[in-house]
Amino acid sequence: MQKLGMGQAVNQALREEMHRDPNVFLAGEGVGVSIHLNPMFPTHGLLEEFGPGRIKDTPVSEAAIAGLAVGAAEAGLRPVVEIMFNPFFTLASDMIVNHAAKLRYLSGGKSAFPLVVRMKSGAGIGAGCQHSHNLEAWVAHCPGLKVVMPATSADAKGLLKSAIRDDNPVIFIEHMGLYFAPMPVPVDEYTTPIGQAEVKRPGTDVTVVTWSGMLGVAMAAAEKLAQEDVQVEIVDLRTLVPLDKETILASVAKTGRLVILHEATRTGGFGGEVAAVVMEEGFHHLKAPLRRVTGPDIPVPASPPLERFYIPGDEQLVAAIKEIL
Amino acid sequence: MQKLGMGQAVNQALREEMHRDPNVFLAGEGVGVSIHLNPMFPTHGLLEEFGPGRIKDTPVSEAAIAGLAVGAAEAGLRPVVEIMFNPFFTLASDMIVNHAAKLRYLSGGKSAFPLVVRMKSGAGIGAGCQHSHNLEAWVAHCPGLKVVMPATSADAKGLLKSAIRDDNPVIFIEHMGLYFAPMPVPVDEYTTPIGQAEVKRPGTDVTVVTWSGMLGVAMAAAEKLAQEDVQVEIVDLRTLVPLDKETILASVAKTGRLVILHEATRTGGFGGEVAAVVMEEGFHHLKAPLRRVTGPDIPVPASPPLERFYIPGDEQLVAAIKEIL
Amino acid sequence: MKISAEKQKEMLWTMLLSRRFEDELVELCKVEGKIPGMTILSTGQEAVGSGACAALEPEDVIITNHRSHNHLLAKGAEPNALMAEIYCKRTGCNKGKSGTLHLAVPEVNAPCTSTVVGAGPPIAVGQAFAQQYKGEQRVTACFFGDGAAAEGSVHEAMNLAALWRLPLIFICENNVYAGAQRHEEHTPVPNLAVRAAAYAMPGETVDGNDVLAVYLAVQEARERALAGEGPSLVECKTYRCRGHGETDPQHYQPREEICSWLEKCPIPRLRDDLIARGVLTAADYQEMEGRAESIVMEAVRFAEESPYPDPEEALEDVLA
Amino acid sequence: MKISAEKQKEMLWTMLLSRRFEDELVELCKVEGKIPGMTILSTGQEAVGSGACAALEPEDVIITNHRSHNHLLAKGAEPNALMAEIYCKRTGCNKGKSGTLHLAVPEVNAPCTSTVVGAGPPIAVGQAFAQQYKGEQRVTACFFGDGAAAEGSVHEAMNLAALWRLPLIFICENNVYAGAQRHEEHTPVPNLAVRAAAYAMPGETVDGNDVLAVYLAVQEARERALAGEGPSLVECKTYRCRGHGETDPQHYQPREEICSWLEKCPIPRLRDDLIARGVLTAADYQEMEGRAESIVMEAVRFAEESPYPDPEEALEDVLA
Ligand SMILES: Cc1ncc(C[n+]2csc(CCOP(=O)(O)OP(=O)(O)O)c2C)c(N)n1
Ligand SMILES: Cc1ncc(C[n+]2csc(CCOP(=O)(O)OP(=O)(O)O)c2C)c(N)n1
Ligand SMILES: [Mg+2]
Ligand SMILES: [Mg+2]
Repeated sequence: MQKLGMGQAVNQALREEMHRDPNVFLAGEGVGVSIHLNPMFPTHGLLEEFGPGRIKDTPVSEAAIAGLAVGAAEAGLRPVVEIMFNPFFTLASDMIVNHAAKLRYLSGGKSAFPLVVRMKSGAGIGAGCQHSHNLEAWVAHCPGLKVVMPATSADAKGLLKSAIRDDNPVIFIEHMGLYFAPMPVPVDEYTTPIGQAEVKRPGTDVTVVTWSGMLGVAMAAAEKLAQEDVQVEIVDLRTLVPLDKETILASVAKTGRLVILHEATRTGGFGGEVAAVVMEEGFHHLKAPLRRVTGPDIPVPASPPLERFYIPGDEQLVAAIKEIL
Repeated sequence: MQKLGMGQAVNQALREEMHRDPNVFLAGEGVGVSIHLNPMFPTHGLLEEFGPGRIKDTPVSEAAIAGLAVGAAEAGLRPVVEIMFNPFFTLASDMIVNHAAKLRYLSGGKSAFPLVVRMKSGAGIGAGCQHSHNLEAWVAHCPGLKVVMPATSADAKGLLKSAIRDDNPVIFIEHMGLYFAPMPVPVDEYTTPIGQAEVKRPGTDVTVVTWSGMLGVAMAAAEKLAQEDVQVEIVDLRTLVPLDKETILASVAKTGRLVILHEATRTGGFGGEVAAVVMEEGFHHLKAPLRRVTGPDIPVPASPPLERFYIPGDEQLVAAIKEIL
Repeated sequence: MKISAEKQKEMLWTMLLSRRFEDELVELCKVEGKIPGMTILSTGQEAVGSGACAALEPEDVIITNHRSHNHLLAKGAEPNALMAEIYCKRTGCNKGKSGTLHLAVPEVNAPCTSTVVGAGPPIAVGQAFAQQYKGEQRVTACFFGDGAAAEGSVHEAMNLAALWRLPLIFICENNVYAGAQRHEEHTPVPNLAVRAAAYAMPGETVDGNDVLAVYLAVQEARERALAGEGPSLVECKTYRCRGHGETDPQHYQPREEICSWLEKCPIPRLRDDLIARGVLTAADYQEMEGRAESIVMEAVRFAEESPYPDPEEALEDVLA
Repeated sequence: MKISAEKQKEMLWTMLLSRRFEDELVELCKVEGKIPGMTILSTGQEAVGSGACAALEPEDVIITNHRSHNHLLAKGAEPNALMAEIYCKRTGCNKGKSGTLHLAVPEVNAPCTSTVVGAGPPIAVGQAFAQQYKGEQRVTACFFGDGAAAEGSVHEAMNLAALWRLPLIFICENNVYAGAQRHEEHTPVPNLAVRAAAYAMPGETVDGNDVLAVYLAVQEARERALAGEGPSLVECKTYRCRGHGETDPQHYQPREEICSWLEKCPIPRLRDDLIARGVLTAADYQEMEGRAESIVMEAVRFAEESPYPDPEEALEDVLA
């Protein structure tokens, strides 16, 4: 096992897939020459290794970047494009939502759009709400897209490799806070299947469903509660679409209690989908009301105490769990 | 009582508010001179009445239209802009989501953005998925926006008047199918408050929560079930944000059963939010699992039999209700 | 004239076929419920698609928009499958998923059509990039309207294509209107070809009712593209003789304007020219008309007799 | 020279103040945790904001971007409230909600700042529209970078502003870089001012390190705007002497390039010129430096001593 931050894990995946398949290319703002001279960042060193023909720095033109991906994917390439921060997805959203996701359907299945859109998400960088705004719920609501949000470096690597090999458009969202947290990653070649959640900690008393940067918060809360003899089971979704209902429902069947934890704002967040699925298909297992622990319904503020207030913490999660025990 | 289609009701609201407040202006593609010479459409006749200074036909530039609204609203006007079809909201989404919704917060409460974005939604016009794609869940997930989706002409008029007077950005979504369905509208001046759901049909056995074009489907199903002695209570949300939890919870407390009905695709739809709220705050009232009746997770197809398959119908709703009775 | 007689007759033929095809649609649209969705026609503008596609090779790619029938027929799309798709039948080229608005015909390298105004150019950038990346000797041509030119996506696409010298031809079909708004209500610039200078690429305004002029401009742009000299912008000035779509009463289009442009119709213009130059006989032309008639009638028959898709087929083709 | 001595000294002053303010930020950024977020400075580019804002009246509006400190100080923003906001303190002009990146100072008609690249121009269209709608005698100036010029929103905004003849001045601050990419990696056009012709508006490229040239160009554009002649594009060629932000090691910027531009620094340039022309004495300049020093020191003291907002204040100011 090597220990890698998520950025490094993404970097390895990109490198390996680019070696494997000459049709894979990268495009985005600063994916080649970057203002970060930092090996912890996902595209570090790729320009040197693959050259400017395959690592394409672009103008600041998110719609064109996304259109590039759509057109090139249809033509048989495997674009991996970067939208720098999640809020800028808005600018690419027509191309992704109305085109990448729909053109296959509109062609009656004749065309395919094997592309990956990588983007950074997450609060905690003090940059405020135009840089930090988790919009995974948007892409999860668009038939034709797959949505991946890894919480560990190992999953990031394996899932990105699967995403690049997938014949469909995949939205791959990286949490910036995880770039600097070294985590074990297998050295041998592997992929991680899209569409499978993973129980990251087994438990019997309550299920916490979470994804991306919030896994660490869930783990910390579970640790604390273990000391009070409460055994938390943590389901890391890893993929929002397609959603692994089986793993969620199996866990809830065991524990009878559910807390959903996500960093995005509450109203309309993807937590609602998880809640609805459980209420539809796991209702009879439930012994208590649901709790959601999420960002409050505000833009992410810049000031450190305000931003900390925004980000859900383990104490909030512990409190929510205790409410329904 | 007059009988108006929703387009006519919107037209009256626009007319009245423009007479009341000289700061109200309209902008959009064809809001003045339109390819529709049809009094059932919302902006019919306004150019003649208010002139080209206040009824602004724009180029095909959704980002500029939305930016126009943001800047003009901050400067003290009350823009009502039109994004022709809901899928084109993508092109305006940066301006609305990262700016209209956030700039007040970013100013520390110094600025206000009293603007309305009107858009048409709904399947049933045979135009396919780039014209029909209900994305209310997107805007409902953005703190700083209010989201209104009327189901009747009377509500459309009263709510649009409130939206124009509101000091916040309001997304106002009209269902095209309702433009041609005459419904009673009070003649005297009135407004309808944003943020209040309405029980459109009282019942005791099951609650159906719905909004916009699906109200008619819910009514038809309730009618059918009444003949089998099942009394359906229909809650028309009217406003998605702020969500009137009280009305939903009161109804579920009475019936103990909940079906959510919306036209948008299922996964990640706003139905999830309703489900989560009920599971958090009304769990102990529930006697049965939830059902969601929604569009399937596909783009809206063009072919009539496929499009009919897409749109949730009263028979599906009846079947879903019977499953949980 | 450096255009072969064959090519000239080909252009006349695809214009004629397209016109006959769409004239039939005009009639079909009058029958309630026969043609679903919004039917949007190219009547009077056929020189643009027919001239441009004649200058392209089969391996070249086109990306088109909501007003696509002429472009697609000129690129060689099979009329039966096209008509059946417009009817939304299962035998349509897109199994009824698309209908008239987003016809995709990858068989003739017309792989995606977007009805989101301005969305074609960024996608065309991707297609042209793939051609460059793979070192292929082919190009992409992208049709968009004068209204579309106001969309930000078109600007981004032109800038990127010019920056990377992609083998891309931007064909702006300036038919005076975008919806109910005239050109001058969309932009203060009379000739959109001046925009090319904003990206240091060549731009040319041609008579869009002169199919030979369109052909020559696109041919030249294609040669530049193949030579690695990057994209070009060709603005074709023409006129939308019918409404935006078939339900548009055209109340805002002056009658005289329509009439004057009908007189400039590109089909008789080329026909008379070819007959005058001895390239074509009146009998040849009659034969062409007859052929178009029978192809279109056969397409209508095929579409009429084809079944609608079964409702559950809606669930297919979302994911690969 | 048609610029009054007062105006010239005002420009020197706001450049100096801005430089001193930002030089302090350079130091503060070295202290871990003191300045949250991404600190983005204008060092060497001050002639753009200072020249432009000097040509504006207090009632004129500016819309700025992520590189805003110089623009805002030149427009008259209060340094204490600005510094406190950069510190993310409760006394900051935006109560800590914004931090350094989206400073909004409606008091001086700098009502919104967006850090979404290219987002300023459409908002400026709205501001200028409101001025036109109300028949006011004032204008809007919008600052954006050379990188931003590649965004579709900028194209849409320019087209609409020109179409409606809005009282708007587009000020493109071309500092050679956008992030780590050089101008020529963003566009094939050496001078972005040529884009103006794409919208039939006047465009001019000026020496962005010559504050008087910037002033004159903006003044002229303002007069056109007030006369109802519509928007203008003023491209100011300058150079980003520091990194994109304070964490950028500038590994991609040639040292000699930076050095050569540091020599063209607009502050000593104007200072020496004013002294040579007898408008200013060395003592006057020293006094200015001292004044800037004490204002900045006071701002730092104010920010340091101010409290952070309470966590729950995060919930305020979302809705009106
Ligand atoms: C993004 C977007 N905005 C608005 C529309 C509605 N719309 C369809 S066609 C059209 C006008 C397009 O004009 P132009 O580009 O000149 O093409 P033409 O119809 O004249 O061929 C508009 C506004 C759309 N389809 N997409
Ligand atoms: C829409 C969007 N895309 C990307 C970014 C990231 N970003 C911030 S500044 C910048 C470069 C901007 O360059 P330019 O417009 O020249 O301004 P400068 O930084 O040189 O002042 C980029 C790409 C952003 N903030 N917004
Ligand atoms: Mg047109
Ligand atoms: Mg720059």
